[in-house]
This record gives sequence, structure tokens and C-alpha cells, in this order.
Amino acid sequence: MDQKNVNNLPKELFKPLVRKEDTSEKISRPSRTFGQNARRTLFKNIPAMISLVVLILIIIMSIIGPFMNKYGSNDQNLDHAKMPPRVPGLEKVSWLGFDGTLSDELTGATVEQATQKAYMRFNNEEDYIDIKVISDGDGSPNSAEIKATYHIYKAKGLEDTYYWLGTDQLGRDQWTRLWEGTRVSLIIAFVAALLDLVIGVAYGGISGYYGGRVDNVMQRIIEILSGIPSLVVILLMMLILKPGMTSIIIALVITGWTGMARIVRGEVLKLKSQEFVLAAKTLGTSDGKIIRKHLIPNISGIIIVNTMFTIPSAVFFEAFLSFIGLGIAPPKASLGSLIDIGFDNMQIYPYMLVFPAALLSIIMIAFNILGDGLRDAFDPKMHK
Amino acid sequence: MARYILRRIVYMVITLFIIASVTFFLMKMLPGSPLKAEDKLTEEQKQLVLESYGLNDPVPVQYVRYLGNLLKGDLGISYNFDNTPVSDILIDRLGPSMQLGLYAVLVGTFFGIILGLIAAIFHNGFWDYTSTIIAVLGTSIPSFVFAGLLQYIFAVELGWFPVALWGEPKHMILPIIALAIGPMATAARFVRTEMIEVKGSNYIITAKAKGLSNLERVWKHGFRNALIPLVTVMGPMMINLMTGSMVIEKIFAIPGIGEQFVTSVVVNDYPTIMGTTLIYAFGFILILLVIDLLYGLIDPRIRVTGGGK
Amino acid sequence: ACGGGKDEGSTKNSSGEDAAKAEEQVLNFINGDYIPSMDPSKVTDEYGFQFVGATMEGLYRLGEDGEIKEGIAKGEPEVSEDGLTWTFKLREDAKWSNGDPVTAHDFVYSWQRAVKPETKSEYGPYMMAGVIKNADEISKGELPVEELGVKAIDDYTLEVQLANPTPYFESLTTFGTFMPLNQKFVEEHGENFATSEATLLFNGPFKLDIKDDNQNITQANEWKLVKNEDYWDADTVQLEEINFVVSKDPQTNVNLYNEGDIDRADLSADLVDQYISHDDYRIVPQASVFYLKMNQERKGEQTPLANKNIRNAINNAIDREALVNVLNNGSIAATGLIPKDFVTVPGGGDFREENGDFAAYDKDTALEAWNKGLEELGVDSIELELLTDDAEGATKTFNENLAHQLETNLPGLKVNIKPVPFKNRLQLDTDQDYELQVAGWGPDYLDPFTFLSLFVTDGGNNKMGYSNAEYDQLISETQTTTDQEQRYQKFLEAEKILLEESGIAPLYQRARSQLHSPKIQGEVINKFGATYEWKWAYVAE
Amino acid sequence: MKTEEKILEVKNLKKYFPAGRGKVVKAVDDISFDIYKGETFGLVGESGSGKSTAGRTIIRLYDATDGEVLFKGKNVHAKLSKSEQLKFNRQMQMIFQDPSSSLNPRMTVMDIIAEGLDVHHLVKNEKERKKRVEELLEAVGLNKEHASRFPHEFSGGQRQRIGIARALAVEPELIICDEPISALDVSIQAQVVNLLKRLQKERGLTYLFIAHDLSMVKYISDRIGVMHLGHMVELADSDELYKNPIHPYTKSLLSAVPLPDPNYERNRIRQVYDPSQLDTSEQPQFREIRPRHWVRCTTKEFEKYKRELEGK
Amino acid sequence: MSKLLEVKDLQISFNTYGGEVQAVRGVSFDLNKGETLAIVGESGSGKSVTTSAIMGLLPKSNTQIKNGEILYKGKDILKFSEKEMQKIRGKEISMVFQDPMSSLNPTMKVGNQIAEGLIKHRGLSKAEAKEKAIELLRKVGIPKPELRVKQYPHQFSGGMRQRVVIAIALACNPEIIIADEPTTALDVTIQAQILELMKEMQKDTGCSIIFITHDLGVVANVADRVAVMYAGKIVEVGTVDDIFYNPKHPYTWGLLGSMPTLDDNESEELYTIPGTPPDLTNPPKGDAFAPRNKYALEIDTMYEPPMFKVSDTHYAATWLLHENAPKVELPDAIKKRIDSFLTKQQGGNKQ
Ligand SMILES: Nc1ncnc2c1ncn2[C@@H]1O[C@H](COP(=O)(O)OP(=O)(O)OP(=O)(O)O)[C@@H](O)[C@H]1O
Ligand SMILES: Nc1ncnc2c1ncn2[C@@H]1O[C@H](COP(=O)(O)OP(=O)(O)OP(=O)(O)O)[C@@H](O)[C@H]1O
Ligand SMILES: [Mg+2]
Ligand SMILES: [Mg+2]
Repeated sequence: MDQKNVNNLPKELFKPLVRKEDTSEKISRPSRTFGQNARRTLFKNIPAMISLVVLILIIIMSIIGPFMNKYGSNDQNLDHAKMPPRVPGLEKVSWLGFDGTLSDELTGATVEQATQKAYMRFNNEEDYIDIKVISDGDGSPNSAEIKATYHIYKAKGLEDTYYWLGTDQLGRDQWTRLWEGTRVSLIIAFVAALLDLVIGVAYGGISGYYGGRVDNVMQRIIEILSGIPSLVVILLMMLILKPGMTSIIIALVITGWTGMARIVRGEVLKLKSQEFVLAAKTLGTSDGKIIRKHLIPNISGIIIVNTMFTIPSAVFFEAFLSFIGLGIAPPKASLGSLIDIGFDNMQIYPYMLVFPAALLSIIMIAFNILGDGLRDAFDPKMHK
Repeated sequence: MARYILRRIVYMVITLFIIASVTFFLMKMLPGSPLKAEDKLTEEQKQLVLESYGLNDPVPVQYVRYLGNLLKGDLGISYNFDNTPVSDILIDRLGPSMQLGLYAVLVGTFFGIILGLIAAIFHNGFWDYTSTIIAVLGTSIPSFVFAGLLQYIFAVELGWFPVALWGEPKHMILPIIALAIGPMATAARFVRTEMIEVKGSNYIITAKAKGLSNLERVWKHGFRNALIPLVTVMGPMMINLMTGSMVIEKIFAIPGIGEQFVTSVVVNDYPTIMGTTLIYAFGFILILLVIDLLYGLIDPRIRVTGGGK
Repeated sequence: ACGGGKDEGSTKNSSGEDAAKAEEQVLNFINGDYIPSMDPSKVTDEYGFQFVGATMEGLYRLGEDGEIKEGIAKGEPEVSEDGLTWTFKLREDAKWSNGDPVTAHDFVYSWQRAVKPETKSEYGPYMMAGVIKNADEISKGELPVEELGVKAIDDYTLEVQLANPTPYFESLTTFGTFMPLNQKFVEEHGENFATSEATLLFNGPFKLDIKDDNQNITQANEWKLVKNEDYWDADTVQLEEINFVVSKDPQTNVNLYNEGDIDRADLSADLVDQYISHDDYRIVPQASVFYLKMNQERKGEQTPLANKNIRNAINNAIDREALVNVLNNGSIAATGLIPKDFVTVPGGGDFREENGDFAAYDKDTALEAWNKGLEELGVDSIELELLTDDAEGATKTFNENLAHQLETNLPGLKVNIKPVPFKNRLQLDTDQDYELQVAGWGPDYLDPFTFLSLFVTDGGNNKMGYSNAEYDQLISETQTTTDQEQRYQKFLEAEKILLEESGIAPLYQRARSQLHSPKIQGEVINKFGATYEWKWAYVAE
Repeated sequence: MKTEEKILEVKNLKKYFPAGRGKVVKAVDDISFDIYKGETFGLVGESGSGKSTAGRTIIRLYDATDGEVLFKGKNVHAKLSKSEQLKFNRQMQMIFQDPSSSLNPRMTVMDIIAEGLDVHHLVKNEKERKKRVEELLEAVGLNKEHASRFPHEFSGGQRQRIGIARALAVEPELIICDEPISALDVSIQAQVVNLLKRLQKERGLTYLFIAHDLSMVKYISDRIGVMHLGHMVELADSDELYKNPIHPYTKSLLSAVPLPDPNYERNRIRQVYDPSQLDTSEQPQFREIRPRHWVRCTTKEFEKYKRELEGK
Repeated sequence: MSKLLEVKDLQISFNTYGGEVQAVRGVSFDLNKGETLAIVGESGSGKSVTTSAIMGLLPKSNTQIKNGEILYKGKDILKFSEKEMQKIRGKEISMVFQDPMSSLNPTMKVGNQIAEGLIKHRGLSKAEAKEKAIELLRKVGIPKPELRVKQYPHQFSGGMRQRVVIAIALACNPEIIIADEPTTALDVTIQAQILELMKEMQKDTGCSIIFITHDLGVVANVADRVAVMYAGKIVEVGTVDDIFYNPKHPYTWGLLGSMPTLDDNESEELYTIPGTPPDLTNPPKGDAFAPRNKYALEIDTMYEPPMFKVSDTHYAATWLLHENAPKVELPDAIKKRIDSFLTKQQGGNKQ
């Protein structure tokens, strides 16, 4: 409005304002809780959401995956051992690696020699082996090189059979075992993380809240526990307990909870001198209720985030235990035990390693990204 | 200061004592015996040998004897290696592991810090995402998969480095890379988060108001303040790495303590397990002290004498 | 069974032709682990025996096919009528690496040392008790060590009193525990004896060389064997140097082999597929047998396995061909307790062939026995725990397949696999706290006794509640019988008894598959003791 | 309104905090005062002088190192049974300084205000609970729609009023206000102060009002105590204190208060407090220099101050 | 007097999740050489955003400078590149922040923090800069500056830290010092010291000061001129005397009235401004202050009031100054207070 107009404003506008209601204390913004804010922030975090979706898919697959084909997880069939992956449709696209062939590059003094080796290598099923000469060789050792492709499904008369991810040394379907293994690994990880959470939160909460001597003693205990290499404790537990999922979980929990306890304690220490806690105290609220209603809800974000990071490390530790031979009892599989087997076959049957290792890595990555996303989501500074 | 360190040392001794005791009794829960040809001996023969090791004494007697020897600095004789003092094992095997672990931590931290700084400077930009992806991959891919891949690609296929074995500097490269990836990822993550946090703090704004450029702000003001959490995580990580990684040592055929340690546990070589545990615990507690002292150096507000809180 | 002849066939390769010798007689090997001990009295493991064997020499050595070859002893021993007194003439040109002559006293000292309790030797009493007179009593501290039945008649004559006529005694003397020791040297170094290169003394074809003379041998990660010029038969020894380095991961080892860094790499089952067509691939059969122990009495209580039909059913329900297929390392199906190509029955063929197959895979028979067994027990299903260890790479799939076979072939059977570390398995075995167990046994000397004595009632290694009076009787008789033919008849019969009532169910006879450089010639592979014998080995062009 | 009935007696109260290496921080070092029913007792002093500590020790958030706190004649630091403790909690309440940290961010305003009602079982059912909370909200000038909202949705002044409502819920007799307005905007401070005054009138409340803003304290308090380094250095009726400040610290404090009067400010002469001028020949004591006017001083100073006062 | 800085119709918004926050909605003022301009107003009224804009300290990611210019010595610094800004920051215009603890780097020696700017802008050597730092510390009244330069911020008390911050701001003899609530975190006694120090420094160097605060007492102490901000706008501007003795905007009345003075009679209620400030994502139509204004007019809900001139130095943005508006008297409480001030002044009696 320019200065000129100001002077020609109608007089009636200059009546004192009559207010219908007192709007001075009105809050116009929609009511949004911290949780809702966190959720919105999380939902806007694309990588985290992708991770979440991927994880949910993996979890669903770990439940339904084994039932998606007709093979049971321990259906052994030595005739079908070490079959490469073959997927209907995708089998046409040879570079994808789902065409159900095995191939290898072999060398010899002459092409014939190399070919002979190829036949030997692939059960002498000459009719089903394609030979591609890479170099003719000059008769000196290993100068000739060929690439042999073995159509193992055809050779075994299994044109109508499809093992999507191939089979292992006992002819078990890798697809089924992969998802079953994922299920086992995830159960171990979730239960271990859950127990970590329960013990860690209780321990850290008590230690932090009561403080003083209680805290001192409890912290010393943690310090001593962390001074013992966790491998000792875990291996000892694995040796003392009956092998199996339960003992792996127990072993993981025994060393795992201290991290959570430390974090919770730190947070509780920060929170307990906050004035709302003091206010609750002056109202006569009991200690238990203060911990439950005032402290825990306020550190739930950090707890959730930490749990998100605990899960992949539990998956990983289980894999490590399997790797050193202390993992899940056969014939059950876990991602770790599958990787262990795959690792031994890495160069010749790479599919045995690739799928479980990739899945493990995806799970780890997804949990880590989701964890990061949650950390941001629970950080009020990130709320917009 | 001296008094503080002295007090911490006394305190360390107590902690070590408790750890020694706890592990001792844990060991006693282990089934099996130190016998090597156990499967061939008769019960009588076994008992005779156990007797000669003093293992038929009541556990408290063994405990007192153990502590007594410990005080004399005697960690005992390995059950697995004939006539080999545990201290010899530790000295021989710790060397390569510590060497590797130290280099890995240094290399990893160095590159991690660079990655983290890049990510923080270009917050939410391309470099940020790239370095975050590297960090996530680094923490997500199991070391045995990674080590196997390294060996296959760089040694078997490309032939740039030796496949395995130990002794010359060239042997160390692949294991160091395999080991360094973890610390690198962790360092990158921490530096990034801390730097982003620090960047929003008032003294950085003050620095900006002084007319300092972005780089000057990050380097002169931000970095040191972001260092504390980094030191806190890298310390224990260093001890973990320096006490060996079973997987890496096995894959690269390195005569380290990590591999030896797992073997010791599996074959019930108590004295070696105890010795290794004590070394680990000692390193761990020592590094905690060092971290506390470092805090003081990094952040003058944290007075060392304050009791470490 | 003693071939006194000298170095025949020593420079022949497998096809019997002489191969041209290479200029440089050096080999590079991987060792699967550190050397846990070099003290002959205390050695217990494969690698210990390997390097004690290469650097020392006892009365005899083993040549191709277990042939006994002269060592410190000259010619064949004189054996008394009753087979209890053996007299050995020693050669006078044998020397320790410090120049001392090797004498009969060195044997006396060493054997006494091996049995006396203070030494804490595990193998000493194990090998000598029941063999050498008074060894058992001495090891228990009941008699002074001087009472051991071994005497130096003079510097070069050794007389040994045996507890039982032990026809395989000659082969025993090739074993690490029976090596001589230089008393002066050992006592001089006391506790430190055999802990470092500097405290070792050799009388064998090679000397152990560690870079740091004072480093504890057990901690050396690299070492080499170098030709011992003072060895009495040094002329025969052609290898100048054999380098060793410790590396445990099979994949790494194969990679090293392919890079030409090493001359031999053992293959894990998983690697066999890839290298089966490799020029250097070979299978080395071994004399170790693996079998299923079926515990009849767990912690004082009878298990379903006390029922013979159940045991027979299990024995017949196992398809061993499938199992060795899973193992995939050249192992062969075991059909009895005594391995193939281990001993020959006097006047006959291979023990295994003579006694025939006891472990036929026959689903129908198995099922029949199974149902009968279940009926006798009055149950319709059984759950059994299968105790296994992680000692060998392929056992995981092996166990899974075994369990699977049993479960599919015997309806109502549930097998729970319990994998534990090796040491724990032994503990559970000692406590007889298991139901089924995959166990294995490697021979310590060339005689069926090493296998068949395992399962006598309450025997130290029985631990499965197996007891058969007739079997016990036969086994004990073999110790006193001097007539070899009769003795072997008893062995044959005993094995038949054990297996016909399925005391155990044999599984497989182990083999090693490896990549092996063709340039290695003349290497002998033993069935017990030191695995490889390099005295006659050389590097071909 | 004001009576001579002592509702709170603080006797030689001490609160020391350990500060590592055997050192202690004497946050409150031997202070004594009484609060009468219905009055507002102001407590001022620089930051760190121990005001909050005193308030918190009185309400038993801290255990006293030494000394007594008698509430209606009963020692609150004695061992109390659970029900006695609860009763005490109802009678004495506290309002906190920081409106952003004094409300649990994860609870609705309804639950925050009703916490006291729940703890003391003051309401029988959900409906009554809701009604009480709405009444309380109204009493502090908020409306009932606010009950379902979360603290972060409110401005500082509104939050502070929620804190007041929470304290009022259990119908206390004494409320300790620990700097309830320091963190608020000027325009809001007056709202809260007016509210506190109104509630005092309506409900006969007694306040212990802690602040460092002297003009506000003077405005709201009947009597004022001045704290310095854990000691109470001066205590008097508020007018008396302003007119006749005796202790040099009080004088310097008063002379530093900025006033919204440019002319006054232009001419302000600030008095600098110099502890070295104090008499150290003996341990100073809290002495009544005039009826109801107490100063911490030595005997020598006592005489000096007395003379000064008379000289006025 | 020459105009050193002119802010013209500055409009700044922030893009946030909840929408666009219109933090500054058309602010204009100017700063003369050697004067102190105080900006008052409650929290969130846009004081800091305005001054941060002058320093170019606003976060790039979500700030939108929608309109306006900031002329420093005639040049629009909003158009400066980051490099150019770096040359101005700390050298020509420097800033003192509210919280002395957090605005000093805890891990850097105080001396270095002061010297940094000198090295950067004045090209001094390290040793010279250190000399200068000691001198500055002495100037801001820190005893034993030779020792103190080697210490860390935590070894200083709150008041001393703020002196250090001021020393940093003064280091390069800037033309303008922006002090954003420099005393809010301090005790009254220390606050008084700092204010004295700042005034002294100004006398020495002749710099101009923009002083942000919400404490009217402080304003009365330091300011030559005062700008009162409400909801992203300047609602009244004038000399201190204008604002304190002749306030025209109801919001200014509220600010003045809500502060008790030592002479106030406690039985009276304080004059208050009811309600809470508006949500700047969605500022009300018309006068943003209207909902809280006892004297609001109908027109307030429709049109924003322009700046009405009260005197040459005094302007206020309220429709009450319109010729058609009903005459509204100062509220009694405030009138009485101003009267008491003025009488006191005439009496000239001050202890
Ligand atoms: N829990 C505690 N542990 C240790 N020291 C404390 C604790 N609480 C307070 N102190 C110390 O006691 C002294 C008095 O603190 P208090 O909070 O009572 O001061 P205050 O007068 O309320 O100050 P402010 O005006 O800043 O609130 C300070 O030196 C403080 O550091
Ligand atoms: N970076 C930002 N992003 C979003 N909104 C912001 C940002 N900075 C300031 N604001 C908003 O701009 C408005 C004005 O803020 P400003 O800091 O200028 O207020 P102020 O007057 O300085 O208040 P105080 O007295 O509390 O310092 C506020 O509503 C604030 O929330
Ligand atoms: Mg306080
Ligand atoms: Mg501000």
C-alpha cells in the first residue's frame, strides 16, 4: 500500500476490533508427536525406505521362499549334487549365469589334451560339453587353452528340472536352503538383539539411574567383561553349551549386551538430571515408573537405532562362528554356514558363495542404512 | 598427573587380576584335557600325565599356583606346544599381528578420516553419498569374503601381490587392506557425523564470522573437536585388530596370534588362552588409559585428573 | 619281513624308469601346522613324527610299501625261540651331528626316558607297554626305570626283552618314540632339550634348520630340512634342502601351488572337482579307517543300540559309496575295520580281501532288522544323537549325508547331529556320553593288533559298551601266539565277530588328494609314523 | 494473607557435592531462614551461588549434607515412611527453570498434568481426570484443546504454565519456583508472574521464588534472601532490602540491575563488589541488624553496618 | 553523520518441512557511523536472521533471500561472492555472539583464536599477531594477558570469555560490530561490566554497533537508537528517548510494561501482552500484532500498517497513528512509570 492511499482509508475501519473469541493462545499447527515426526522424516529418507522394503522382502522370502519350489531343505540327492543355477526364462540369457551350465577354462599342451581334461573334469559326458578353443598352443605345457561349457542338466536328463540357485554337494536345493538359512540367521539375530536390548536396557537403566556406588560397581563389571576377548567367552559358551541356535544366541548375548548397556547408561545419565525427571520425583512418582514412563520412552530412539546395528553384527558373528566351525548344527543351514561352504567352493562353484554372501551383504547393508535412517529420524534436529 | 596415572595403574592391576581369575575359572569349565594323544591313552595313562601337570589338584590349589606363577611373570607352559613357554608364543605370534593391526588401523583411520571429511564438507552432495556408500559397504561385507576376493583378484588373477605368506613387506599389503577396511569405514562414519554436528556449532559460526574459509574452518576448528568420539571407538578397535584376526591370518598364512588363539581355544590349551586373554585385557585397559590421556590432549576441558568421567 | 638290501628302487619313479636329476635339489612344501614337538619321547602328532623321522634314525626305516630297511641296526635281529628276546647289531659308522657315535646306550637311554613317568610322555607308555618287558609297570611308577627290558650288551649290541612275542616289533622300531637319544646331550640341555635348533641333535638323513637358532621350534613358521652330511648313508640322500612354511587354508595353498611357490598342495574335497583333471592331481591312499561307534551304554544306561538288530540295521542302511562320493577326496568305502592294503595274511592275500565285506549296503535287510529291533525294544521310533567333530573339512556334508541316509532308510529313526570340536568329542567319548559317533583310527605299527585291540571289553578306546568274550579271548591270544598264520586266523575271526554283530559300522578308508609336482621323485609314503620319507627322494628335471 | 505461621524452617542447611579427588563443592553452606505461610520468599544471587541447590535440597531432590528442613514442624530429611513421603510430595511442589526440559517430550499435556493426580490417586476415573486437567489448564490460561498436544508444540511461556498446572494438580501449599521466568521472553515473563500472583491470592499459596532478575524478585516477593557462594549474605523484607542494602555484595548486585530508563542508565554508578574489603578476622555469622533484617558479617562489620544504617 | 549500513526492505524466508518460514518480512533500517543501534523484540522476531544476513552467515541450504538489499558503504553485500564476504567478515564487520562458552573453540588456545583473524586479514606474522592478541586482551580488561593467551576457554569465567569474544570481534578494528545478545547468558553484575566495556571500546575505536537484546534495561543502557521488531518486522524505531519516554506502538508498550522497576508497587498487576507470537509460516493478514493487541482496530485485520512518522527520528507501524484512528492514551501503568522516570530525572537525584 502506498503512502497516498493510507490517508484515504475509510473511517469505519478504525473502530476498535471486537473479538469473537480469544484466539491468542490458539495453536494452529497440526498436532504431531515426536514419533510421527520421526516417521515422516524416515519416510522421506529414500535409501532407508528402500532398505526397509528390501528387509521386509527378505523376511517374507525367508518365510515363504522355501515353499516356492518342491524341494525340501534337507532333500538330498547325490545325483543332483553341485548343479549350477537354472531359472526358467533366464536360462536363455547365458551371461546371467542362470543357464544351468558349468564352464571352465582349461589348458594343456595341445587342444586335444586340454579337451581331454575338460571331459575328465565334467564326468566324460562328451556329448554335452561344448569346447571353444581360446588358443591353439604350440605343444609346450599349458600353451593351449580352451573353454569348456558343460550342459549338466541335459547330461543328466534333467531338461525339465530347475534349481534356481543350483544345488550343494548333497544335491540340496540352494534356493530353499538359502531362505531357510536366512530365516535361521535372522531369528538368531533378532532374538539376540532382543535379549541384548532387554538386558542392556535394564542394566544400563539401573546403573545410570541409581548412579553412585551402584553405577560404579556395575560399570566395573562391564569393564572387566569387555577386557575379556569376546571370542573367548563366545567360544567357551559354544563349547560348554549344546551346539545349536540357543547356544549361539546365548553366546552372542553374553558379550553383546554391554554395548547397549553402555549407551543406555549414558543416555539415562544425561536424562536423569533433566527437569522433567526431577518434577516426577517431586510428585512422588516411584523410581520404577520414572524409568519406565519418563526415561525409556525418551531413549527409545537410541535403543531402536542401536538394535538396528546389533542385528547385522549378530548375523555377522553367527557367520563367523560358522566359518570357524562352531555354528549351527547340520543339517540346519544359516547364512554363515552356507557362506562357509560356498567359500570352500569359491573358485569352482562360485554360485554357492555368491548368493549367500550377496544376501548377507544386502542384509548388512540394509540394516546399516536403515539404522542410519532411524538415527536421523530420531534426531529432532533432523526433523523439519 | 603422575599420581593420577599411578592410581590408574593400581586400578589396572586390580582389573587384570579379576580378569585373570574370571578366565581361569571359565577355563576350568571347559571339557577335555591338555593331552595330545588323548584318544590313544588308557584312563590310567591319562591320569598319570594329568597328575604330572598338576591338573588333578583341587581347583583352588591350581588357582593359587597359577596366580603365584603369574606374579613371577610366568604364564606357564603351553599344553599344545611341547615345552614352549606361553610367553614365547605370545612374543613370536604377537609380532606379526600387532604389526598388521597397527598398520591397518593407521591406514584405515587415515583414509577413513579423509573420506569422512570429504563427506562432511560436501554434506548431502555426491561425495558425501559416495563416501557413505564406501563406509556402509566396508562395515557390511564380512572380512573373510573380502579377504578371499582380494586374494583372488589381486594375487591369483592379476598377480600384483603374493598370494599369501609372511616375511617381506609385499606380503603385508593385501592383509592390511583386508583389515583396514573396517577401521576405515568406522572412522569415516564417525568423522562424518561428528563433523556435521561440529559444523553447526557456535564456534564454527564464530570462525566463519572471523572470515575463515570453509576449509580453514573444518581443518583448524572442526577436526580436533570431532576427534574425541573417533579416539573412543578406534582405541578398542586397535586392540582388537592388533590381537589378530583369525580369518585374515588363516587366509594369508600369517603366523599371528589370532589364528593361534582360536586354535588354543579349540584344543584346550589353557595357559595360552589365559596368556592371550591377559595380553588382550592388558592392551585393552592400557588403551583405555591412553584414550583418557588423549582426551586431555585433544580437549583441554577434560582434565585428566577429573577421574575419567 | 625285513629287506636288508640297500637302496634299490630308490631312484625309480612310479613308472619304474629313472628320471633325470635336476641341478638344484631343493623342494618347497607347505606344512599344515607348526611342529608341536621335536622331542622323540614326547612327539604325538603327524608333524612331530614327520620331522623326527626325517632328522633321526632308529633301528630301521620304512621303505616303499612298508618294507623294513636298515637303519642304525645292521641286518636282521636275532630273535629267541619264544620270540621274547631280540638282539640287534648296530652299525659303527653312525654318528650324531655333534660327532658322537650312535651306540646301543643311546637306545637304552631313550627308551627308558620314554616310559618313565617324569618325562610326561604320552606315546612312550602307549607304544611300549605290553611290548617291552616291564614298560607298563615302570610307566606307572611301580618299578624303577632300570628294570626296562632293554640292555646294551656292548656299544654296538642291543638286547631287548619283550613282554609278549611281538612279531611286528621291527616295524615299531622305525617309529619316532623308538629313536635313540644322546644322553649327554639331552641331559646337558635338560628342560630345553629339543626346544630350539641349538638343542637338537640329529642322526638321520636331514638336519632341521631354523633361521633363528634359538627360536622355539614350535613357534617357527618357516624352517627347512638340509642334508645331513654326517649321516652314515649320506651318499644316498640326494635332496639338498626342503623348505617348509606353515599355511592352513587349502584354497590359499592351491593358489600358492599354482603360482609355483610350493611343490605340493593338499586339496580339500571342494577343490577336488576343480583339480581332478589337473596333470599333477593324485590320490594318496592312507591306512586310517573311519567307522561309526554305536554306544550301547550311555552314562550307565542301555541305549537302543544295545540291540543287535538295531545295530545291524544301521550298519546295513549305510550306502558307503555315496558317502565317499560326498567326501570326494579319493577315500574309499570301508568294509571292515582293517584297512585295505595294510597287512597281508601270511600265505594269503590282503587282510581285507581275505576277510571279505562286512558292511554291505542292503536296504531290505536293514529294514527287516530295524523292524525286528524296534519290536524287541517295543518302540516305533528312535531318536539318536550323532556326535561328530570339526576336525576335517568335508565332515559336515558327510555327516549330513550319513544322517540323511539313516533317516531315509530306517523309518522312525531321527538322527540329531551334534558337531563339537575335536577335543570335546574325545571328552564325550571318554565319558561315553553319546549315542552314535564318527571316529577314526590310524595305525601305529604294521599289525592288525593296532586296530583290533581297540574293542576289547573295557578297553581304553572301546568306550561304547561293546563286549564279547570270544572276541576278547581271541585278541589276547594273538599277543602270545608266535605262529603268524594262527595269529592272523585269530585276527580274521575277531574282526568277523566284531563286525557281524555290528559292534561298529565301518564307513570309509581315508585318502588324501593333492596336487603334487611331478618333479618330486623317489618319495616314499608311509602308512604310519612319518608320512613322507625323503631319504631316497630327488628332484627330477 | 501473610501470617506469622512458619510453614518452612531451614536450619543450618548444608549441601556439598563431591568434586573428585576428595574435594567438595560447597553449593549450600550453612543457610538458615524461615518462610511464613502465604508469603513469597525471594532468593537471589549470581549464577552458581547455590540457589537451585537450596531449593532442591528443601524439596528433598538432594539429601542434605547437614542441617534440617522443617516443613510444618516436621523434618523432611528424616526417614519418612512411604505414605509420609507421598503426603510431603503433595504439600510441596516445584516449578522449574527450563520450560523445554521440564516437560517430558514424549507425554501429552494431559498425561503430564495428570501425573500427580495418578500418583496420589486424586481422581477416580478417566472422566474425572480429564475434567481436573481441563480445570487446571483453564486456571493457567490455556484451553482444553491443548490437553492432547505435546510439549514441543507450545511456546516457552505456555510450557511454563503447563509446568505450573502440573504443580498445582496436587494442591500443594508451598511451591518452590526455581527461576520460572528466566528463560522466558520479556513479554511472557509478566504473564507468568501475574499468573503466579493470581494463584497465590486465590489459593493461599506460599512461594519460594528463586531468580536472578532482581527487579522481578523485588516485585513478587515479600521478603528476599541474597545468596553468594553458598552463603546467605543478607535477608530482609523486600522494600527494606532495596532501600537499605547493607552487605557490599547486595549493594553491587542492586547497582547492576539495568532499568528501562535511559536517563537512569546514563547516570548509573555501578558499585563493584570487592570481597577483599571484607573483614576476615573471624568467621562471619548471620546476624539480625535490624528487626527482620539479617546480614552475614563479623562482629566488627556488624558494628560498622549498624552505624551506617543509623547514619541514614 | 554518514550512513555506514543501509538495510532496505529485507525479506528472508526459510524452506522447512512445515512450510516456508517468513522470518524477516521487509525490514529496513540504517546504521550511522559511531552509533549504537539496538534491536529489541521477543524470541523469534527475526533479530538474529537480520543480522546474520548482514554477515552472510545464513545457511545456504534452505535460506531464501526474497527481496531487499544490504548496502555496506554503498555496495550491496548480498551480491558478494563467498570469497568477497570472507574479506569483509571479521575485518569490516564482526560479530559477538550470545553464548560465550559455545562460541569459542574449546580446543584452541585463546590467543590463537584472537590471532587467527589478524593473521588472515592483516597479514601479521604469528608472533606479531600474538603480541596484538595480548594487547587486545589487556584492552578488554583481562588481567595478566601474557599468561591468559596461552590458556583455553574453559579456564576463563563466563564474563572473561565474553571479553575474549569481544576481543576477537575488535581484533581487526571493524567498522561495525554486531552483538547478538552478548549479555543474555551472563549475570547482572557481569552484564554491567560487559556493557561498560563495549561502550568504552566504541568510544576508542569509533565503530558502530548493532546490539540485539530483548532486555529493555540493557537497551536503555547502551543504545543511541532503538528498533523494535515483531514477527519479522520493525514496528517502531527511534532514539532511546523516543522509545522509552514516548512509545507509540502497543507492542512497545507491552515490552515496557512487562518489566517491573524497583520502585513499582507490587500490588499492581504488570502490564502484559497476552497470547503468543504468530506462526511465521502463516503470518496473519494485516497487522501481525493485532491478535495480541488490546487496542486493535478493524483495519488491523485487513491491512498491514505502514511506518508512520512521529518525529524526524521516530517512526512506528501502527494504525493507531493514523489520523482517523481513535486517540488511544498510553496505558496507565506505563504512563505512571514514565512519569516517575521523568520526575526523577528532573530532580536529577541519583544517590
Ligand atoms: N549435582 C551437582 N553435582 C556437583 N555440583 C553441583 C551439582 N549441582 C550444583 N552443583 C554446583 O553447586 C554450585 C551451586 O549450583 P546451583 O545450581 O545451586 O546454583 P544457582 O544459584 O542455582 O545457579 P543458577 O543461577 O545458574 O541456576 C555450583 O557451583 C554448581 O556447579
Ligand atoms: N536456519 C533456519 N531454518 C529455519 N528457520 C529458521 C532458521 N533460522 C531462523 N529461523 C526462524 O526464523 C525466525 C526468526 O529467528 P531469529 O533467530 O532471527 O529470532 P531472534 O529474534 O533472533 O530470536 P532470539 O531472541 O530467540 O534469538 C524464527 O521463527 C526461527 O525459527
Ligand atoms: Mg539454578
Ligand atoms: Mg537470536
